[in-house]
Amino acid sequence: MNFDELKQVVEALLIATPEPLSESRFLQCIDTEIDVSLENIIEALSQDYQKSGRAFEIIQVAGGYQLVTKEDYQIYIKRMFAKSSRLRLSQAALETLSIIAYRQPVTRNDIDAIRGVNSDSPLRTLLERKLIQIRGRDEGQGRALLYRTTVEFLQYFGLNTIKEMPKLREIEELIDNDELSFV
Amino acid sequence: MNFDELKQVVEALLIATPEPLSESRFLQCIDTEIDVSLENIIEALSQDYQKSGRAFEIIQVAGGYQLVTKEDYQIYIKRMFAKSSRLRLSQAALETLSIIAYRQPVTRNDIDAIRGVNSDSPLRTLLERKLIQIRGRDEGQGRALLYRTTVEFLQYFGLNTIKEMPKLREIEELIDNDELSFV
Amino acid sequence: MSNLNKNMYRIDLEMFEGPLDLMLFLIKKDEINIYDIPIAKITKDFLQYVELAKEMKLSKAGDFVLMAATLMKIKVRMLLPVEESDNENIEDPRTDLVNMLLEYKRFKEISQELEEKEKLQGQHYYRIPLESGNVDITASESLEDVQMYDLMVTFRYLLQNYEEPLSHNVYLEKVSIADQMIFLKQKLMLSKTVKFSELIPLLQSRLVLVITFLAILDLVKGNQIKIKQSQLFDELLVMKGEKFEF
Repeated sequence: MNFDELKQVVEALLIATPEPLSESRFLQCIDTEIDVSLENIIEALSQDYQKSGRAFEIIQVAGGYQLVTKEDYQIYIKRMFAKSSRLRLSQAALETLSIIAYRQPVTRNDIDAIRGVNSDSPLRTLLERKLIQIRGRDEGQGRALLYRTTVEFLQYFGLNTIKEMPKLREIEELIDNDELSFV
Repeated sequence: MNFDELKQVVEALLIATPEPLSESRFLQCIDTEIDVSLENIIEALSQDYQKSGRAFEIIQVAGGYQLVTKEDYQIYIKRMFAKSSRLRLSQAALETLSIIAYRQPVTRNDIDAIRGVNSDSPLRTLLERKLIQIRGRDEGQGRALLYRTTVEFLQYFGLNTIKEMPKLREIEELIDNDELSFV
Repeated sequence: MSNLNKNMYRIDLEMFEGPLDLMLFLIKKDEINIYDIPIAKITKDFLQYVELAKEMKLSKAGDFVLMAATLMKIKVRMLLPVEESDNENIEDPRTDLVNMLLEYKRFKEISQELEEKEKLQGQHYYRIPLESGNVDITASESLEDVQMYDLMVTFRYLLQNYEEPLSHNVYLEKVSIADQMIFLKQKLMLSKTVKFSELIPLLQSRLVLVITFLAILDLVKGNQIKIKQSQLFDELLVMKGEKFEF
């Protein structure tokens, strides 16, 4: 396969995939030796799209590449989805998700303890939206169910890996420079 | 909006929706008077795609237009879906799998009784996917075959043993917490 | 509580995620040093909100009451005399509370950053491919990603609609129209629309297929279900009707 053919295959895969296309999955699909990386092909495609003024672009997310519409068109697409428009997450769901992202795998009790309130309802929302998953049980007594984030979580927030999460501030930092102004 | 801008909007809409884009839905999205038809815009886009050798094309289906990959790339896309890390099951297969997971070892008759329908076809699918296996026979008369989940099942759901499956009580806690608190 | 006070605290309590959130608000409002929280004052302030929460019958009221109890316990312990000799080893009774507040605050900050990311990423729409594109992937498959939660919810649904048989090993071969009406309704409880073509492989025999079809006609007549077809020879879609009952 020459470079142009490879570009077309990658494009077809991007159009057809509901999940990010990673280098390894791409190599499984073409099933032959090539001397360019997926990154090179993606770069070339991105340039094509830019030059020809396409309404979409390729982003790097959740360890792979995905095709998304450019932000300029969100107003039109929103109207198309008017009735089933995407609901933003509640404050409770965002707090719960932050804790799971950093403490995973984590039990419901641990989440409740940090939030100071019962988290059943946000947990249910997050499970239904597939942003978190139930993964095994705690070793400790009680053997509580453990929660983790999913690939959809990374996609939803545009993160490439969990390491791209905003940094959790050290407690000392919280005290030193804070809008809370602990006089 | 000039013609080029309209083309981009249509392209963005086609990328974002899996359902056919109809003339009426398109007009709702742009929310302004225009003097070209969707058909004209689609034609122009199709020509663009053909000229620039894109791996996708626009097809006309019941009630509108859809963006699909060209047939030439079927083989790669098939491989991609085969290697998908996600488990996609029909409702019937999901129901059958949930019964086996919770009631194992279980006979086909028991599964049918709970589902209220014959489960041959989903059982076959689950066997093919190696999520379930046939092991042993029922003690009772009839000595029916017994179905169980497999090691692959445990791996996919991140369980060490089948005992780690969430208990019914834990499900209720999560799902009906609000209602239960009234009792 | 006096009317004046009520007005002072007319802040929607729902806007606080919980007692820790409210505590952080009070600390910020009064520019309190978090390492030297004036427990008596903050307990008093906090209790006024709790009273309001009780009046409003908030679901979170219990969590607020619990925190109030903790505050009062700390207050009492701060009043107890400390023995001179133990002075160095004695922990400030507020330490646990301070740590909880700081820990919660760390995650609250993160959740605000996540909210920003959500907004940003929400401007882009992912390409959502057709179920299987124009690629021939085993048609009956590929619905949605299945996770443990789906298994749990599905099993629970099934059990709710199923009565355990009292005696075992009795299997009637007969299928009645009434049975198939229940079967159809069960399907509609699980998904909004059901394709008729998806039902066919679930039916054991041609006889059952005919009976199921009669059940559909019966339910349509009673307005319990609706049938839609976008055009001739297109997929038959079954969905709940106006008088759907289960």
